[in-house]
Amino acid sequence: MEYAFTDEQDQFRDVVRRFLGDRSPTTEVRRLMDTAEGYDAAVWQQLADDLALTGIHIPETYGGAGFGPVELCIAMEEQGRALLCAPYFSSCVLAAGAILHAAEDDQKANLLPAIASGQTRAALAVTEPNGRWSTSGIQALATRTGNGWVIDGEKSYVIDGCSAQQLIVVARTAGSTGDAGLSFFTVDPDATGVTRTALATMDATRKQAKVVFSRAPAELLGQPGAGAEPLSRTLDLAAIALANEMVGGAQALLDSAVAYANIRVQFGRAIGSFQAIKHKCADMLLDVELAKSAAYYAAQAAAEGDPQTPGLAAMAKAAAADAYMRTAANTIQIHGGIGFTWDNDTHLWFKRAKSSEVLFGDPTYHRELMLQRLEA
Amino acid sequence: MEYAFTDEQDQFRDVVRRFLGDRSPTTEVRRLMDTAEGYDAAVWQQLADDLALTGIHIPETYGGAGFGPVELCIAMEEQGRALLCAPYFSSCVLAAGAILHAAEDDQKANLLPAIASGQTRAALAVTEPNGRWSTSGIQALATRTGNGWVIDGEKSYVIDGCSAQQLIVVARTAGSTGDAGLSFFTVDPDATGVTRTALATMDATRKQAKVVFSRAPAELLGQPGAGAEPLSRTLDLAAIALANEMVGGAQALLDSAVAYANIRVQFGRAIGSFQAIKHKCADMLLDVELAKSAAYYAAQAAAEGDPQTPGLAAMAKAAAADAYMRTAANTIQIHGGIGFTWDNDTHLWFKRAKSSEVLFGDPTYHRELMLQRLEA
Amino acid sequence: MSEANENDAAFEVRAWLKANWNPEQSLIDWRTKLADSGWGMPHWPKQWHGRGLPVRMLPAINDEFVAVGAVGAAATGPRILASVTLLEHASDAIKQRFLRRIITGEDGWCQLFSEPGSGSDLAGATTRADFDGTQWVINGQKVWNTSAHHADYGLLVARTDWDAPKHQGLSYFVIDMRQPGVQVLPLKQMNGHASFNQVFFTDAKIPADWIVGTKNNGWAVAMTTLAHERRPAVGVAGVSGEGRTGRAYAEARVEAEIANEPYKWYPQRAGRVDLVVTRAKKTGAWNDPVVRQEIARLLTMSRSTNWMARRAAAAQRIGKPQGPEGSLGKLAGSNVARQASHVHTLITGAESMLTGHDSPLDGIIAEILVSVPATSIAGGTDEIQRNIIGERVLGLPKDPRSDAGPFRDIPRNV
Amino acid sequence: MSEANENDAAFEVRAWLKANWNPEQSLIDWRTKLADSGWGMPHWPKQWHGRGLPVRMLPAINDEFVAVGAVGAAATGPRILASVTLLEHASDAIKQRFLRRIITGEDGWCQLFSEPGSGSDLAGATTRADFDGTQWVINGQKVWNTSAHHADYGLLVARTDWDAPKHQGLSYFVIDMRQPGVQVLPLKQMNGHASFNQVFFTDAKIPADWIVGTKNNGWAVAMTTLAHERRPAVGVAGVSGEGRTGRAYAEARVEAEIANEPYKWYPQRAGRVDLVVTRAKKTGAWNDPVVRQEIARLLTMSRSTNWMARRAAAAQRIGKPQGPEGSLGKLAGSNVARQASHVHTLITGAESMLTGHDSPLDGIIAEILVSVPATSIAGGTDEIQRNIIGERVLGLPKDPRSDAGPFRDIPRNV
Repeated sequence: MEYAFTDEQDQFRDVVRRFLGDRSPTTEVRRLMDTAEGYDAAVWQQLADDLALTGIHIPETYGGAGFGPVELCIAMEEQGRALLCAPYFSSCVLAAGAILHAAEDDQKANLLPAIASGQTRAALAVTEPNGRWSTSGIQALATRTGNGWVIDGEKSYVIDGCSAQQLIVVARTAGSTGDAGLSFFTVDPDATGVTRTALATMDATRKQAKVVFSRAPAELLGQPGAGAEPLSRTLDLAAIALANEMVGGAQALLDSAVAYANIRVQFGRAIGSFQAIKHKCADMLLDVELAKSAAYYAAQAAAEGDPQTPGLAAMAKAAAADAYMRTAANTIQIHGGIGFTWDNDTHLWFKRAKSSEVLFGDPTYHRELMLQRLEA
Repeated sequence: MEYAFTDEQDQFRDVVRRFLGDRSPTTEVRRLMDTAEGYDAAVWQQLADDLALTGIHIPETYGGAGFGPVELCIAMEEQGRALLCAPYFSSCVLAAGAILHAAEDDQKANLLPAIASGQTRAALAVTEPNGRWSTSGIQALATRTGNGWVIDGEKSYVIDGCSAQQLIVVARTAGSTGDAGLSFFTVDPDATGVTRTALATMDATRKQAKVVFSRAPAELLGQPGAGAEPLSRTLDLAAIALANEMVGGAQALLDSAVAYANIRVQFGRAIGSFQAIKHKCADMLLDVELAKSAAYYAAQAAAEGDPQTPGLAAMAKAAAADAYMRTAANTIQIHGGIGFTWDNDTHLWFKRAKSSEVLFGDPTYHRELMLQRLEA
Repeated sequence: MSEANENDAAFEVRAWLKANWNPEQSLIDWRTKLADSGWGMPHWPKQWHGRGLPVRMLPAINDEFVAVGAVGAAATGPRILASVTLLEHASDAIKQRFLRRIITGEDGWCQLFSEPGSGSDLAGATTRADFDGTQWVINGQKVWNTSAHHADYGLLVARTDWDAPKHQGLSYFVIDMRQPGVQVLPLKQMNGHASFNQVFFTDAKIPADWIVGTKNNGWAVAMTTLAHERRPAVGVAGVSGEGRTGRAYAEARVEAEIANEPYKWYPQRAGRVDLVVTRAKKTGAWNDPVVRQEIARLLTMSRSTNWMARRAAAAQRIGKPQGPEGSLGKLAGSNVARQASHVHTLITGAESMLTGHDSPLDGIIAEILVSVPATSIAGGTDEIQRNIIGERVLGLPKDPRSDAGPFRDIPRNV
Repeated sequence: MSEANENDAAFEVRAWLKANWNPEQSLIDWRTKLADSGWGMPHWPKQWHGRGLPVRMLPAINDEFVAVGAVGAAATGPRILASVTLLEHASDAIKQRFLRRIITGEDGWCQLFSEPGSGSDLAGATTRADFDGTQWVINGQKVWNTSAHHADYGLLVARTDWDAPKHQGLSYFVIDMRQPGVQVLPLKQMNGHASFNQVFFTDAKIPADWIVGTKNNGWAVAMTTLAHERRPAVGVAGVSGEGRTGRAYAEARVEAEIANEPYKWYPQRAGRVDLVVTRAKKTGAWNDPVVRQEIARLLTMSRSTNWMARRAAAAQRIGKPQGPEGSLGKLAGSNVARQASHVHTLITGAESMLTGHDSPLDGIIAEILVSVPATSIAGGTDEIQRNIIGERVLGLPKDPRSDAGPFRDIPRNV
């Protein structure tokens, strides 16, 4: 197992960081979070054209850059650090991941190049209003018709669901339960029978939607009824990517807390010279470093096809979520009153942290998952 | 509900504290913990004769002082503070409690005066080597014979079981499970069929024994098969008393940590002037004060016959156990290396804290119990 | 003396209320009667619109107000802080000018202590008051000023001597908020509310004799205000206008709504422990043994904190003075709020990502999650509470000072 | 240069081992050969019983020792700390006298730094060294001295100037432990072990020239020792005597048993995470969802700590220097140990009250529970680690000093 990034990976990170430092300052984040679509089309195109980020982990055969989970996670970590407002996670990680894991080769060839080039922004619809993260929560029905399939049901928490140009939907055949009977479908969001409603999200930098399907026409992706395994792999990759995004955000918070502790003076001293603050910062660094270790290790395991990847994904997600939330709360605390104001940037990350904490299941859920998987 | 101790209760506490300060310094604790019986007969007699502690909560009809749970808990708190080595908890709280709750009036009149006077040291045998704290763990069998009962089985964690002159045993009739079929018995520990073995306890200040019964002759206490309810009430009182003992111990630790932080100099300053130590002490005080609040409230509830007492007992036990362990660990930490040595007294309380943490069930067990009971 | 007898006082006020209370009068008319009679603030001195009665009589008097449904004086919130401070430290001229209008509610007040550069370190204030020969000229900025946008007057702490040690160069003023040199701007918080203000002073003016206490003794005066801020208000509250018909009630409702607006999210900030069990049963989390442990922890913390406060109150009742132990309750409240926020997240699951109408209980849950971080900061950070507990309750030595000597030379925020 | 080539060195040592290694010789005979040939410490300078080879070659050389089953030099534990310090700072006369016997194992060593009055604050040592005209006279007390009861010589830090600032009045000495003025007493710990000693000096003597480095420069020398204490030992370990037949092996086993005795409880101190899953399955706690959460937390902490260390090591391999980041690992280890102790208690239940043979795994579980508290103290408390991380890793400002100026005037323990 590799524990250090290669020089090439470090350089790649530098390029991404510089780009995002330039294009995603918090003034931009604040501007975009107030828009309905929540991203800047020009920046998105640059992500695709100049940095090739949108297809970083998609094989070259399908129009991608052909790198793997480690590079994808570097891109995610840097986006988490900069709090980039873009449909990257939804389209490039979730939707592209679903297609990579679930689709037939010809379908991949058909769908992935447009995602890799940033031309198509796709979204993945799995979870439903019941908020259950396991397959038991999936109730949407897929019914075979004369010339294809239709879907009936309701999806929620669909990231960038309103702005997506393509929906990847997981639904089940009537009478099936649990992992059985699940299939992936592509759905045109503009088709009749599809109604999308924006959700009011606490984290305004990441949009979500409720999508109602009423005999919405759908195209099967991959084999019918064989969706559980690719769904599981898609969610593992998503958990690892999200964990890396989270540690990037946590590092940004830590940096801002330390910087503030260095300049803020109370009682004639920089507050960072008080052990109450200094030791809190030390604990925050440890927290972030441990979460990074788990997130990096999981990405590396995924890259190497380690069979322990599912357990490691759950561990990384739980560790990053806890560390991110603690770091966010502590960063507000170190900033004092000003840290609780709207004009201070801390709350932007705090809300991303809170949202990411429960997305795909909270740390409790992932810890249990981890034990089941590492045991197996 | 009363939230303040009365003047009389404060005076009573002062008397007990002065007595124990005089008779139970840690030199005495260290001497007694190395003895097999683990108590000083002269001090025991004084506890009974001079302070009337041994029967403090036993009704005057049965030779006691006729006070209630609040005064009993004051006595326990002070004993926890001084780490008194004596069979008080075993005989006066557990065994006397069992008799008070389970026995018929004539049996109480027969048994309690000798306990109240300190003449008889009794012990309660409930838990078995399986270590389960609920009634499902009780497997010892009580069988009716021609002229009474015999008991077969094995009890463990019997506090002061080796030195006790009388055993109160809970056993079940063949074929019964759970709360059904349980009865209380008195057993002469010197009778044939009773074998007692001292357990090697981490906390040497509180002795425990394993007791094996092999057709041991027993006398029924109270109604046959009706033991579950008095057992539950006995254990509630024990939990409340133990919680008060624990907060007394925690306060003693906190006092020693603060005293040491005030005198220990490093880097040219008393270590208590460093926020790392000062804030830890502040958190310890809060921890102890909250645990005391729960322990006192539960004692008061028991005194007033509040129907919420069982839930409050579980809450008090869990809160005190967590606070005691944290306080003990922090007290070692504040003392630094010296706090980890045998000659420093901190470990005496640390080991009592660890032992009390699991006795009658750990905080996890009691938190669940609390929720079930407060809900009901 | 008959005045010292609760029964007599109750009898007297009952008769007075019978003669004077009438819900159809205007609030200002009614409170003018309260000020004239002294029944609005019966524990104030007779010469200052009170009756010189002991504080312990207030509950009995209040009972009479409640019995007839009478509204109390306007001296609540910032007004009460102003009145206790002025009563204790101000000149007769100031008392004469302001106290009566505090009772009647004609003037609104606010507190002007905290600054962007001095939060935990209140005494590090750098807003300056310079005497120009005829009046004080104020320059600087204050922050976290509740109700400043409705206030007519402010309680201002400003620096009048830059060469004295920091606690000895501050003075305490009354300032007219309705003047060109005072600008009040709302301060929006991360939970979307804007319940505080920032106040900017640009050559704002204060008459020479509107100083409270003596020059450079402002820190001692501010201590009076702060002590009362941490204490439950004392007075005759009477009834609220809620659910009652009559002109005085209607006006009281409007007054209360304005006064309470900044505090609407405070219950959420404290964690809303009251909602936990019901919510857990509704979402099914109640059946999850892991969540149950966290709920049990929360209830234990919350109830113990409540009992700890009652223990302290009971100790006070039997004669022990209130001490810095209040910091224990404050610190415990932070822990409770944090754990409550955690538990609400566990219970709420995916819906924790939502806000506003999409969030459970019409946004209350979301508001808890984004308001709790204020608990451990507002009114003195957890770190400051731990200092107070360590030093004043446990008697541990202070940190060596880095802020001794002339204020001018102490490092401070730029 | 041929010496700089691993293959050549391996080839050379292989031939030498073939000619000289024989398990039936005595350990002292064998190590005399190691010292004579330089193969015992091949990275030491040629004039000091080494071969002047680069450290990176040691693994290849060690492989050859292992291949033929040869035992390594005696320079392990306290001896290695002595040797690296002497090599870097001592006079040739001292090197001449001691280094060879460190390799052969004829002399045992111990470290004499910590004192009852200076634990975290090592530089606050008050053990005094006074020069009486011909030799140094030592008075004072040291503590936490592993292996002092077996040591022939000690590495002593003592104060030689009381008017200098505290770091500038210390000197570093070699002291003969076998003399009347030195008394070594065991120090029993709360877990029943006595793996440390207290050392009392009463007019103990040190020859004038047994000073290491220059007078009053002892702190810098001590830094060398401490840096190596925190670093994995570097050398040619060879094989242990375990499970092998032959005189040298038998003697090595005896040596190792004595050397390792103080460290027997160290795995328990770290929490024995390795036992958790097996134990949980055995007691049934594995099926308890609440305990499972705690186990998962522990495994996450433990593995992440391991990965964090590997990340640091990998970063070093590609050229970044080892820094104070070691404090992160130390602090993480405390958290892991504490959580492990908690989890073992949850898993073990009632049996947590027992010790010795009555405790599970013949007392191992009890030993965990009463040993873990040492983790966050020994080798630098958690508080010291947080200072190091805050100041040296994150760059936060230091606390104002209270220990500047002449040592004589600094408040200290009496």
